[in-house]
Amino acid sequence: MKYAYYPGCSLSSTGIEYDMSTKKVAKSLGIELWEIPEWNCCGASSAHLTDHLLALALPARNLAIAEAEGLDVAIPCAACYARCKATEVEVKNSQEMKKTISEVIEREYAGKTQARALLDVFVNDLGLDSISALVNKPLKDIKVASYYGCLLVRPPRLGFDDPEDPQSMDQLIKALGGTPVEWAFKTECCGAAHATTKSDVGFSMIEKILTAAKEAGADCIATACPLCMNNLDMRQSQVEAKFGKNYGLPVFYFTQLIGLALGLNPEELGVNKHFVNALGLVKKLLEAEGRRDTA
Amino acid sequence: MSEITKKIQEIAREILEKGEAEIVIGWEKGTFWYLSPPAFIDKPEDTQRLVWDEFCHNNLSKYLLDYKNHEGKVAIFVKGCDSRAFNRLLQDKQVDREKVVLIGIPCTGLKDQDKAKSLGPNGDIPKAQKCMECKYPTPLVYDYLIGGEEALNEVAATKEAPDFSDVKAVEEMTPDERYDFWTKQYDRCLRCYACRNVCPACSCRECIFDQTRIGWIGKANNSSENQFFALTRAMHVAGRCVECGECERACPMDIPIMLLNKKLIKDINELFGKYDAGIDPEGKLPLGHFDKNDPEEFM
Amino acid sequence: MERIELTAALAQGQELLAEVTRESGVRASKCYQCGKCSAGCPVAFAMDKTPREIMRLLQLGLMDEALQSHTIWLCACCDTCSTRCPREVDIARVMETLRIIAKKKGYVAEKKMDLFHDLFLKSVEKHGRVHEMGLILGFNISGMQPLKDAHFGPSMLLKGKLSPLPHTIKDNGEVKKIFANVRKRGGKV
Amino acid sequence: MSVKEIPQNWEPKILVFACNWCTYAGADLAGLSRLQYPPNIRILRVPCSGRVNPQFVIRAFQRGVDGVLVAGCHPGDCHYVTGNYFTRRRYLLMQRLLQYVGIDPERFQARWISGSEGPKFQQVVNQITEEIRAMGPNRKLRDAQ
Amino acid sequence: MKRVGVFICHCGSNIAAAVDCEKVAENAKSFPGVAFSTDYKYMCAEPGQDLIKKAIKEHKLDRIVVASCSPRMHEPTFRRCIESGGLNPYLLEMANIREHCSWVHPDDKERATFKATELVRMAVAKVLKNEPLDKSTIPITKRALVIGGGIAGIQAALDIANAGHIVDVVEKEPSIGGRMAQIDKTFPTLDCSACILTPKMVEVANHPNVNLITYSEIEKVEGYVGNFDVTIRKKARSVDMKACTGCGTCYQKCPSKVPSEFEMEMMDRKAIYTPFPQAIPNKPVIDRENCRYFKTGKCGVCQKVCPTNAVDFTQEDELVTERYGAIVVATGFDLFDESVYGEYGYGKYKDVITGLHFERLINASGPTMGKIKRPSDGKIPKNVVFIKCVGSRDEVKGKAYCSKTCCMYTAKHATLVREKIKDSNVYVFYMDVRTPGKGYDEFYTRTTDQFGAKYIRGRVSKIYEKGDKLIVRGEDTLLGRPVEVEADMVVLATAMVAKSDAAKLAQMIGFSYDQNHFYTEAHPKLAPVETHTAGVYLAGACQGPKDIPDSVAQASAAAVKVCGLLSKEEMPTEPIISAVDEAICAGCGMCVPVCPYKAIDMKVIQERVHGKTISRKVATVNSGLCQGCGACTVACRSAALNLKHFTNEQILAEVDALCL
Repeated sequence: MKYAYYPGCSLSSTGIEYDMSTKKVAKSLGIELWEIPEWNCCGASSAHLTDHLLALALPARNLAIAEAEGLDVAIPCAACYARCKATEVEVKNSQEMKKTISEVIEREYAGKTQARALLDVFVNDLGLDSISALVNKPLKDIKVASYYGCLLVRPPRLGFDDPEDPQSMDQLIKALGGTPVEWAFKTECCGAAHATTKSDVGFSMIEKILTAAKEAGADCIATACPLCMNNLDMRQSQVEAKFGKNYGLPVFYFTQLIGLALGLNPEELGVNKHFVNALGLVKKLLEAEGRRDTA
Repeated sequence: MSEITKKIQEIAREILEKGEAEIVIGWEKGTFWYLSPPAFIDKPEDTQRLVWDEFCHNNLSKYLLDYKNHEGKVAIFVKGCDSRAFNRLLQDKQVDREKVVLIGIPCTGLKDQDKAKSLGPNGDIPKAQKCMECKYPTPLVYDYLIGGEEALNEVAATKEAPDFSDVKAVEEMTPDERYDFWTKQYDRCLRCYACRNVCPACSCRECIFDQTRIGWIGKANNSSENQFFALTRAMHVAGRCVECGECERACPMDIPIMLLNKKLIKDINELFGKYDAGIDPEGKLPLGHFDKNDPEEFM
Repeated sequence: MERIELTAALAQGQELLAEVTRESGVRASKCYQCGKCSAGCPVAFAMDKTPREIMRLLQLGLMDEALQSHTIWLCACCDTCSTRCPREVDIARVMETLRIIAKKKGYVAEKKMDLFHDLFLKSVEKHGRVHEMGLILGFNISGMQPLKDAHFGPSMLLKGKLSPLPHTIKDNGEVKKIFANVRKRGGKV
Repeated sequence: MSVKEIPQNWEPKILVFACNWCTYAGADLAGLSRLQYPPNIRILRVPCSGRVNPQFVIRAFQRGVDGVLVAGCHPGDCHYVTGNYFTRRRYLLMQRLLQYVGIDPERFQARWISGSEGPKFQQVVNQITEEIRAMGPNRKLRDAQ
Repeated sequence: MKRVGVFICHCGSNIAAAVDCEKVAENAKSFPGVAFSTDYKYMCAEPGQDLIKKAIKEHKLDRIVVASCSPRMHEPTFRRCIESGGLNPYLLEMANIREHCSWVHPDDKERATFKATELVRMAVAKVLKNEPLDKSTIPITKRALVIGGGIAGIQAALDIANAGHIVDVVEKEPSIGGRMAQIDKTFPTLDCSACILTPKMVEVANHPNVNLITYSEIEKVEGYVGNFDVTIRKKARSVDMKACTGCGTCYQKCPSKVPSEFEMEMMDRKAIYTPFPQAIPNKPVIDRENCRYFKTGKCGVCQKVCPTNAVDFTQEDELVTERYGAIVVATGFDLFDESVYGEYGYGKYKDVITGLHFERLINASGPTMGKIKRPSDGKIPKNVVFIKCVGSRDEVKGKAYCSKTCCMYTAKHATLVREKIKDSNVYVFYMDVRTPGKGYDEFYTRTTDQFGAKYIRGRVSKIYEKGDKLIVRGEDTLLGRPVEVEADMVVLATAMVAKSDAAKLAQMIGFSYDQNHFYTEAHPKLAPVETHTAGVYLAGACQGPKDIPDSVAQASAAAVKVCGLLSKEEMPTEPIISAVDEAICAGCGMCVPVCPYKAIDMKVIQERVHGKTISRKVATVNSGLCQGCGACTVACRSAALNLKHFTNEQILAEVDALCL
């Protein structure tokens, strides 16, 4: 299995542990990732609010490079995925758009290369059975709130899972030996950049999600989006302060959870890079493991 | 002998020897080098008469109508257009699929018979008009396939889309010019009905042009009656013509009959949505059903 | 409350409404005002008008009121509204379109949000990628809040999450060309 | 003789195929309402516009009518449920075919006229008669007699 | 030699003022075949008719043309006239020289006269080719079939039976009663549904003219009006209906529990069961899929305990074929599958239920004995939310149409909650309140005013669980504010949809249905209970969403249509129909799909060709079904099909005559 790999800007800075864990896990699972050379920013949430064509053209360059290589693109970041997918679908459905885009990016992109969310690739291409077969440190007794956010599932024509009650990450958690919790905020929006640009609004959106996860009895949250990660992890202490709450909810990229279950070194997965201490939970997990081994 | 000719002889022999069919209809060389008329073979040793070359124009599916009451099985060779004709006959319930063995030949296009005649065997003979616009060079239905599936792909890659430029040229004339154009064409018509006789869409037991007691058409061979014949026939094959071009080839007076048929094909596609006759034997005919949202021009 | 004269409003708004329809591909008349969009909108609590009210303003041609609203800027583009709309109205797309038009007309009700996106795209045009540290610093400085979020800086750097220098890609100016080509086609970048 | 030349005292002759349930009734209503129109049309009553075989239309041109109108119920209102939908398909094609062989579009027309549309019947007949009068006698497709 | 008589009517001065009638009569004398021609002041009056009859005799006329008013006016008159003059009525043609001539060309007598002459010539040309036609009759089987034993079917059956005709009612379920049996109370009167339904069920069961055929389905329908041959599959009940006394011992002892469909799976039934206590017939069936004996071969408890040895495991499905003169289709509706609304969590959250669940919850014989309790924990809900238009008016996830009944039943539910739970709060999320019915709006007004239900205008976007509460999020669109309710229970007003097998039945019988699979009436205003297939009528919600009063009204209307048909011994058929010339027909079947009445079938004929007998297929027209539109005649390229009285030859003759 070989895919072109588009990490996106966040994965080289705030989301660096997503990049680290993706690469580690892919290797362990036997997925070859070919990082698109000199990839550019997809424009994420800013381009489409400014100019429709720009929003389609920026991802197109990356897709075009992958298409020349004959590979589909695996994309960890949910926002990047949504933008790339939008471009793929528009180009596929309109000859005219195909022509325009090729002219703007000065490269050929025919819409043949598909944008794929990394989660989709793991769950549906590789398959849960192949993953669970390799699990040696199951996430036993860990209750995980799978947080999909908006852009993996919406709009439904671009998403790959049910927009109201997606299951792919929950099934993955189960395959890793963990316990997915039932909760209603799986696809509720975290406010994206609002936490930065309009923090009172952004924070209260984050608060609702953290509260719901806590109430659902989760030990941690799993996510597939660096911006969601930022909001739920980095902003968690700010939200706690503002609303006078105490969540202490570690947030993981789903790739990190796979890595942990595969028995990879937590530091190599960047688990030490979170703002909310995640190592505590990992330690608890390893201790429980040890107890089971001795018993 | 060409590779394909060898193969068709072999398969025809095998079919007859095994008794899979009692008669094999294929092509053989005729009186002239540029003719390959149909051959009706019922003995294995006669299969050596069969040929495949660039003049195997006859749409053999039509001959199945002659075997409607035949009890045993008949095997025929089909090019892309012949197979469409076969599907059409199935759709018209004129043949029984169980009673026919179809041997498909992926066709790379035939040569223009008339041009061959005038240019001679060494001339650079162009493709037949119908083949230049053929969308389905490979058989759509068959029991055996000459050359296997690869041949299908090779041939399919050569297909060209019709652009209806000839139809458009007529459409661009003024009404009077068009009338003069067609009058000139149909003034030549002898009403020999050769076009009808070779047409696989003409499957009536009794053609209305033969129904003297109703008097649809006068006996006189004049411009008016000829045009009645032309228009009526065009309407009768509308949505059913498989573009095999046999009518035009059979016409002794070189009337561009396909130019009428293609007009109807073009209009059907534009008015009622994409439709190619003889693709789906179970499908609905353009004039056999309707859509409540058909274009409305008669308000 | 000011009374609206409906026929004049409609006449006045016609042209802009047509632009919204053209650019977004959404006919406002499809909306039957059920409010499901606003009921599910995660940002509705902070809006001055619910998304449904924006659709209503469009239906009546009250374009300025729609374009001057905070709602169109507060929309987080989460697509919940469009996903659940029983009339297949892509409300999120309408918000996006209104925001682009509002900017063109100089109605920017949420200046900071607009600034963020501008800086973001500037960074992309310049470097080919977003330089997150530069973006956040630039945003907070231009937004007159130089110290906001500053406390994250040191730990970020420590965790290797922010690089002080931008990463510029070697693309022979391809990304700049994309921006240029979009502008050539009348893009509002 | 040029096609365009109009002989003196010539009156156009126009054949109307009218379905019994709508257009024929519409023509009756025009009569009941005393709505005048030129006496150039001849109505041939058929049960349904779907009964009108294109061969009848060509035959009429052969025998010397100057224009043909096929008229029936509005789509959706057919007394026989679906007849006029077939009419519509058939004559959309036929109309194009006739024009393709040089018949002027005015010579062959199709219209939906309901039983309550007396005024529409009058208006259609007026319009067609005027159009054809302006064009002169039809000689296309006409037999020698 | 044919001898045509031509009669020109003056219609007083109606024609004569604009047309020179004498001249027309004179002109007609020269037309081929005309043996006699005259004009008269009033042809339709008795002296005029006598004139025609006398001329037939005196001039040995064998065909008649009357030029007068529109045939739509007096064709029947003159047909009767020539019939009493000794001619076949179809040897008449009329030329319409009044509506189509004199009245529209009052100012140009010369040209009007010319036109009248031509119209007469066309009529003469046609009549020369007319053939005598005979009205035939088809016998009518005096027995009606009602498909569906819900309230519509019951009503239709009772009305037909009371008129003295035999009716068979076929019901798919083990008992008649349908949806109405599941409903607790009826709006707007709030009388108990069972109290008004069960007497009707008993009445129909005991009616000497009614045969109930329950637990049975329609397998095949052939034939046509007056003579439908219907094959009915009587599913194996595994209980001998004659021996069973309905004592109920079997289902008390049966060890297999199955969620009860009737109780919306909120309660169990047994594998041998009657759907509800007042079931008719009150005799159980064995649900073989869930029966221990049929699954494992062991058990047989019911058989052992049955005091009359009525349980019979060896019973098999039985096919019976019966002939009916008319059919009433009253198959009812299904409920929309709400699980497509992931945002409402139906199926995931136990306390999100449908209106029909709610009906069972408030029903005294339901799972909670009429106490409103939450399905999840049995607690009495305090805050109840109702959501309307779930599946209705939603072209994306549901149906574009309005289900018509939900506004009223939701108002009823709201009232009942407020009545039964004194400290309750009721919120109804709605888009519109539609109450066009007698007493309906008054009921709605009471719901809000007297019973204090809060109506919130807005569609709900999401429901989620928080602790033991359901959070319902909506917008109050009248306020323009997002709102939230912490509810204990949510009731969805589910759309009414067509039965899942509705299309199959329609195809089997041969009538049309719309894109939602509701059955199509012959005319939306003037033939609302007929289908396009003669002898088949519609009643109830199978034709579209309907409440009980509408269903009952339509059922009675359908019954009248059936009675009208069955009151005759035989039915005349119009002789103007299509006919097949088998010698010409090539059997291509092009005519079949264009026939709106499914009157054309293919049949096999035998013929001798070169000394061999071969068989081939040709088209055949069913004279009971053909209505004479002639669509098939144009579809047939070889003119093997021809429409009598409007033959190809006749129309061509008219065209030719016009141009002489």
